Amino acid sequence: GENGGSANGDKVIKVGVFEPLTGENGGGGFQEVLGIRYANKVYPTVDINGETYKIELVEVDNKSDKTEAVSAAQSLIASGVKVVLGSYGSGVSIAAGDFFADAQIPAIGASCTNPQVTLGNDYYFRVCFLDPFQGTVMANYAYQEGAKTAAVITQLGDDYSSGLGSYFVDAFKSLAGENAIVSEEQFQTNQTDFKAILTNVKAANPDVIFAPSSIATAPLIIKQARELGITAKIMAGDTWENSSIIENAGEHAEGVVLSTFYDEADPATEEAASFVKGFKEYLKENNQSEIIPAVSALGYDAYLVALEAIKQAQSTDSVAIRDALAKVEIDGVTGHISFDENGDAKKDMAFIKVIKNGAFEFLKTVTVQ
Amino acid sequence: MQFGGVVAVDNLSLEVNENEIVSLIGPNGAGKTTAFNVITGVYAPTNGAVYFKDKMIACNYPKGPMKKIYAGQNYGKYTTTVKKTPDQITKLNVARTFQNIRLFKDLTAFENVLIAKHMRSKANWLSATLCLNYKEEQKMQKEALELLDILGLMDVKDEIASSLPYGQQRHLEIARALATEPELLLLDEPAAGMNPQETQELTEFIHDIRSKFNLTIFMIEHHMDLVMEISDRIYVLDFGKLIASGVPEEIQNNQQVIEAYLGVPDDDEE
Amino acid sequence: MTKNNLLTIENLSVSYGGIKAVKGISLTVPEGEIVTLIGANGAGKSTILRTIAGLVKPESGKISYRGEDITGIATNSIVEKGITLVPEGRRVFPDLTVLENLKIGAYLRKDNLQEDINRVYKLFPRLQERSWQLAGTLSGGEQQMLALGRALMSKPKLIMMDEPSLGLAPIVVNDIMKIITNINKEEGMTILLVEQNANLALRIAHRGYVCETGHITMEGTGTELLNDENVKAAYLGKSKKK
Amino acid sequence: MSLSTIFQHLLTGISLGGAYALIAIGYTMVYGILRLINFAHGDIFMMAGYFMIFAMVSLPWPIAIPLVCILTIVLGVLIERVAYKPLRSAPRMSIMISAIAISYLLQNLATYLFTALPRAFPEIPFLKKIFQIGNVSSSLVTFITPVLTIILVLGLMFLINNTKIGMAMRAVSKDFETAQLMGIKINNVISATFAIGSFLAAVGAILYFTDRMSVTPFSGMLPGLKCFVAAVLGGIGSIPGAMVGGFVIGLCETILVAMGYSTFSDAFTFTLLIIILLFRPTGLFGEKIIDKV
Amino acid sequence: MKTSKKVIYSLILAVITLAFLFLLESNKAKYGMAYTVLTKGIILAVVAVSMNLVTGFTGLFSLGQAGFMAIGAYVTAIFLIPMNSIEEVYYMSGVSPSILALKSWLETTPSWFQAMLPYIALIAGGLVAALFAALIGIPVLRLKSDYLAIATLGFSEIIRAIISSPQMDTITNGSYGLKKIQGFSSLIQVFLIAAVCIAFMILLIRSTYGRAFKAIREDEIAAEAMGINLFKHKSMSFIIGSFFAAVSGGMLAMFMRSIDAKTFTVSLTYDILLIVVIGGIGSVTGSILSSILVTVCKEWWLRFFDNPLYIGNFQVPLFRTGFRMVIFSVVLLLVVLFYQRGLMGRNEFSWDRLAKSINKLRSKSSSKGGSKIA
Ligand SMILES: Nc1ncnc2c1ncn2[C@@H]1O[C@H](COP(=O)(O)OP(=O)(O)OP(=O)(O)O)[C@@H](O)[C@H]1O
Ligand SMILES: Nc1ncnc2c1ncn2[C@@H]1O[C@H](COP(=O)(O)OP(=O)(O)OP(=O)(O)O)[C@@H](O)[C@H]1O
Ligand SMILES: [Mg+2]
Ligand SMILES: [Mg+2]
Repeated sequence: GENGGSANGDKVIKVGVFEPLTGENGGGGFQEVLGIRYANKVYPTVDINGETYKIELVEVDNKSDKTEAVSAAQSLIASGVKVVLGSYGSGVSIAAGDFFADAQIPAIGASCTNPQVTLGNDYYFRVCFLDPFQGTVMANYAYQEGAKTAAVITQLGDDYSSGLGSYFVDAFKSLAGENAIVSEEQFQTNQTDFKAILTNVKAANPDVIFAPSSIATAPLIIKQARELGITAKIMAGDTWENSSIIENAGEHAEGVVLSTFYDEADPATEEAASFVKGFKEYLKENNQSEIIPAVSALGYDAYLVALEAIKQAQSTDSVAIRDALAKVEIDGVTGHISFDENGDAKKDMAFIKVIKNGAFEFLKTVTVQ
Repeated sequence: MQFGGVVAVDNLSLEVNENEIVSLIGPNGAGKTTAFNVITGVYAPTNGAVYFKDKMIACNYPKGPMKKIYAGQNYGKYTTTVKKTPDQITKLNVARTFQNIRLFKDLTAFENVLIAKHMRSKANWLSATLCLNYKEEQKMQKEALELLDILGLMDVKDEIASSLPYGQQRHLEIARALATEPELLLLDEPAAGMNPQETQELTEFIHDIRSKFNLTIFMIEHHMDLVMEISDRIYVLDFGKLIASGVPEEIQNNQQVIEAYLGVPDDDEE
Repeated sequence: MTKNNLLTIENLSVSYGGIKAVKGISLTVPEGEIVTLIGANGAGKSTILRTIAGLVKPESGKISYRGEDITGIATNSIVEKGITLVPEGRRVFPDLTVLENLKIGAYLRKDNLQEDINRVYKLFPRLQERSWQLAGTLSGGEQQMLALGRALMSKPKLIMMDEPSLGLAPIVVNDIMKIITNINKEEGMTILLVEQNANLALRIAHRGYVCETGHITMEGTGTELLNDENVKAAYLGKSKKK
Repeated sequence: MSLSTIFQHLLTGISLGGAYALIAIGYTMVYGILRLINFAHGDIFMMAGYFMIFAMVSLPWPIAIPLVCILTIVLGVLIERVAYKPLRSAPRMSIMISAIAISYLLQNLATYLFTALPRAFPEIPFLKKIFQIGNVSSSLVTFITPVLTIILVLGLMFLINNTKIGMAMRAVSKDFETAQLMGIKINNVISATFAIGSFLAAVGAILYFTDRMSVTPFSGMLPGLKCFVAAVLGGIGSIPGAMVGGFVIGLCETILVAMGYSTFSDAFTFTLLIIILLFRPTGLFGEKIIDKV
Repeated sequence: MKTSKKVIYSLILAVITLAFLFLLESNKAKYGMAYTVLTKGIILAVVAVSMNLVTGFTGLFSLGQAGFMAIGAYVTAIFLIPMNSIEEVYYMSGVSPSILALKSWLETTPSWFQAMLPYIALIAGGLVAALFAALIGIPVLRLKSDYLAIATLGFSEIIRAIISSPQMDTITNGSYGLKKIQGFSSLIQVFLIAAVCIAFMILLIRSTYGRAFKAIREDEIAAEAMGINLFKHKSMSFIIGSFFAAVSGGMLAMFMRSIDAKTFTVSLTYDILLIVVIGGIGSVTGSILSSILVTVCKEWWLRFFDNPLYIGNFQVPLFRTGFRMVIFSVVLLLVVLFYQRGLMGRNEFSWDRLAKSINKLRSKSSSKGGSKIA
């Protein structure tokens, strides 16, 4: 029937991968997919009631576009997936969330940090921390490092960027005073010229610049800032932990600070240790740089969570899987994962990294209550 | 009327009486079409006025940069501005045809005529959409068909306008103009591109429609046979200036007109 | 006939989409003569000229120029061989000045143009007055003069004219007919003339063809046709309607 | 705002405007001749960026730059031959859709071949020399862009107004058929137009990306739209118009963003365009549409 | 063909369509993809026909559709976000009091009114857009061809910028967009709304006003000489077109359940233009046909190109993410190159035409093709 077997008689359970492979976030989405694929390679099957089911990934490209996301989500639902993983970029997850909920298919976000993804949606879970947390972490860090003033650069119309930016602003103001934010600049999607913004930032002369944005814009901001002679420390959120930024921005990227979910040098769990080894190989096979992006680790974890939930549920019924998910607890690559009533992972620790000698170097962990 | 420095029509005064056929002739570029364009509201005059049935339908005086370059006469005589758009003038029962045929090329002959009836329709867009003007629509179609019939276009009524032979296109243009229910019909070179035989037929045709529709006709034409035969009166324009006017015989023998326009009659008559 | 045939057309057929406009016509244009093609509207006269000029691809048939087959070759090569067309409806370049229009007429020539420009100005003094005006704002007659002048600029061997008298004042029509005769006589240019004004055309032409709904129905010398009763009835418009 | 900040903004604006002007000219020329809004032009510009990336992998810049120009010209002419030439007699809209299809194709092909991740644009050491005047700092390319733009435009104007091929272009732009009757090979003239447009796009791409340092498959979209607006603002079909339009848009955009209205920078660009069109319905330098009745 | 026969055929067709829709509706889970794609296709058909009305029938080259759709979508969305979700939706910057007032007033309306709310919301969206169109039209409709196109495109971008600006946060939720929008109850509902809209436009086109629009398209000067007031008729077409574009935008909002300003960029307008031209400029049936075909192709049929394809153990090269869109663009290009006037040209579907082409196929005469203008 529905859970049908493939030609050789194996039982199959389908897991949807809802990620952007093209469009603005295509780069990051791909890295998340790599983590998921690798997880699928490591754990290709699941046992339900004594029978072995093959886990088949069904990938769709949501093109980082909310309109596309709806039909991409529909195509996943139509293909009979029991659980969905993704997506990179909160906007598309928010757009698709209601459809998954209506179809009663649970979804597990890997790196979508915007609160709206899970809020009021019983079927959306996520394995990463949230933007309010991340914004606070970065504000704390900046303040501890002695910054008295900060400039914030965010992308208009991007839930992730403007959300994170405003959480940072709130947190930093409460630490350093109402006037501590000396410049708030916004740019448009696809904008490539940041000189005007940066000239203003330069004029405001902040101690740090917080610029959460996509991988595509990161090197532009970094390089153009340095070219204008801005020396302030540049900081950003999790998206910037991506080797392509170092490749593109070269020496200008030195000293950039960011928060992230995970640090490969400090495997938190057993799972993490084996993941680091195996995944580096896998990256090499796929002609990727060997720095493990945090989103890949999160993608891997999201898969593990789904797998565990299926095991717990002992059923291929998606509603049963959802109920199991709410109670799941595992030790993933990025640490211990369990969900609160919103479906958000209970995580209270972020990793702060700095770009040094062309690599991401672990600086410290920050915990906020 | 002038364009920048070019004075196209220079202090032209003329009148057309009811039920007359009046021709406007003159060398190329004399400003005949421009005069038509001023009458029908396509261009605003630079200085001067146009009256139709004693009502002013266009009036203007030099303004702005035109003040400096204005090169005509009667400066300061006109002080008001009346600017009616071409559609308003058509509503006042003045219709025209064009020197270069301007049919609705991709529509059928029938549609071409029907469109001209639109102006008189009383239905608003909503009632027209909801087919509440059913009666009126029927009437419009009937009248359009009648016109096509009178102009001998009945058997090509469903043909696309641009696929019609040239002569029929000219007829269709006249039919379309008649559909607007004009009192004054302006024809700009109706016989252009017609051979002498067809021109002759046109002569009779113009006579016919004048009496049938009780029209006043004002016409630009270069075919002298047609002009001389049909006109009650003729105006001759050269370099925008009126050089002669009168009945055909007078014009034919006017030395100035011969020099400027007609040329020494070769042995044109056979 | 002792003269060489400059242009020979054999069994030419042309259609637009499904509509056959020219249905297997043959005609010849001897060197140094004026040949005229008359006929009612839509008879296919313009189509014939356009096909010769390479603007329309024929369905079948053969066009040869000085014995060389030129059927279906590109327009610019045809112009290069010395055939030029004054298109129906003037078609001057509206955004170029009068002078530039004349210059572009000589696009394929590389020698000095001034002499020829002066020659055209002499033929049409009006153009000289307006040499800086954009051609698009000229009146109909002025444009026709320009189109003719422009064609002369390429110093063609064969000049084809499509209704040059269309919409012109009688005095200009006479002038143009005279000019046509002149360039034929004095410069030995061969002319293929399409005209509605059959009277005038036949008078100046050496030969004439009558074209009716895509067929050639009659041919002969100018005077022969002028005096032919059928032609008189159909095209000269003097005799009463049947 | 201090004087040096203002100066820095102006410099940025003029430099951006110069790059816009080069692209806008491509739009204007193609429009002038084919009445076609060449939606693919921005993407040709983007491809030129990728060509440069690959050329610089193994070649020094003095060889890479001419090579990129040639490749871009070939691409432009090829697109014309494949996608526009067969549609000469088709309705205008069809050609426009063909252009949109080509634009999609180039974007999707680039995504497919080079992924959506930004690629670092190679540094041309000579262009990247950093200049420091007082408090204002900028790389050499910022100064070179507007100067080069003006030189190229002057050259182009000379070509159009005073050479035979230029006159042929103007003739072809009005009437294909009659142009043919003058002995003009219209396909060659059109190809030449695309070649010039693509060449300018290539130069523009090198300058623009040198300044902005990375290329993605969608890098051409926004500049494409803005430059099209620039071309219309200046009066589409007019080359000096496109140049002025480019500079105006570049400056306005920079100033607006500088003043903190980046939300409205595009909106303002369009508002400016609409206002200008209201007073001059065919743009600043556009010829009046002659509609002789 | 006899009229009675045509009526019968049309009825049969309508019944088949409805039956098909019911089938889809009742097996929603099984045919999820067809369901979604069809819904989207039908919604796009409304805006495509409206664009055709303005561009294809009136000859006004307007590229403002996306902007009007955005207006429609936002107005509809504000009406259709349930009262209890509203705080959650505007979580960033709070709700404007006027919206709250509107929402609480709506709560007090009788239940039949609430049941009609989706329709009222769509019409309200349309009316707001129509008002905008009327205002925009005054300056813009004086412009010609491409200048008009770029000016309308500009307005559409301005509308979008205003919607997503921080100053509008409490109304449009700025750049975050709106969500939790009440969706359609069924595919049939979508179909019926679209059918009413399209039928209205068809009737308009066939009325005397429609003929006046066509006259303007063919030759403005001649149309004016026929007593047609250019400005009045152009505005009329523009306003009505915008109204239906906005209705379609509202339907899109109901379909997507969450919207943000980025959905309504220029590329959306290009996509619609593409649909209109592929279908045939000046053909309503062409627009309908092509919106469904294009949507189905792009989002469904071609999707397999995105996934690795195995034949036995051999992985067919080229098949990977992004390939679908490459193929889609190539298909587009081919369609434009080979159907220069679009699939339907300026023709409309009619039984006579169908009968004719069937006969032609049957006899398969040796003559090639025949004329385009049948
Ligand atoms: N829109 C315009 N801009 C500039 N000049 C114009 C314009 N329209 C007409 N002219 C000029 O005005 C003069 C008169 O033109 P008009 O068309 O009225 O002549 P006409 O008498 O109708 O000639 P024809 O018999 O050849 O049609 C011409 O010299 C023409 O160049
Ligand atoms: N581009 C075209 N497409 C379709 N049919 C055409 C086209 N051009 C001409 N025709 C048709 O071909 C036939 C011959 O036209 P052509 O222009 O050659 O006639 P003509 O003898 O020059 O007439 P006229 O005296 O009006 O100029 C006509 O029936 C015309 O409708
Ligand atoms: Mg005239
Ligand atoms: Mg002809």
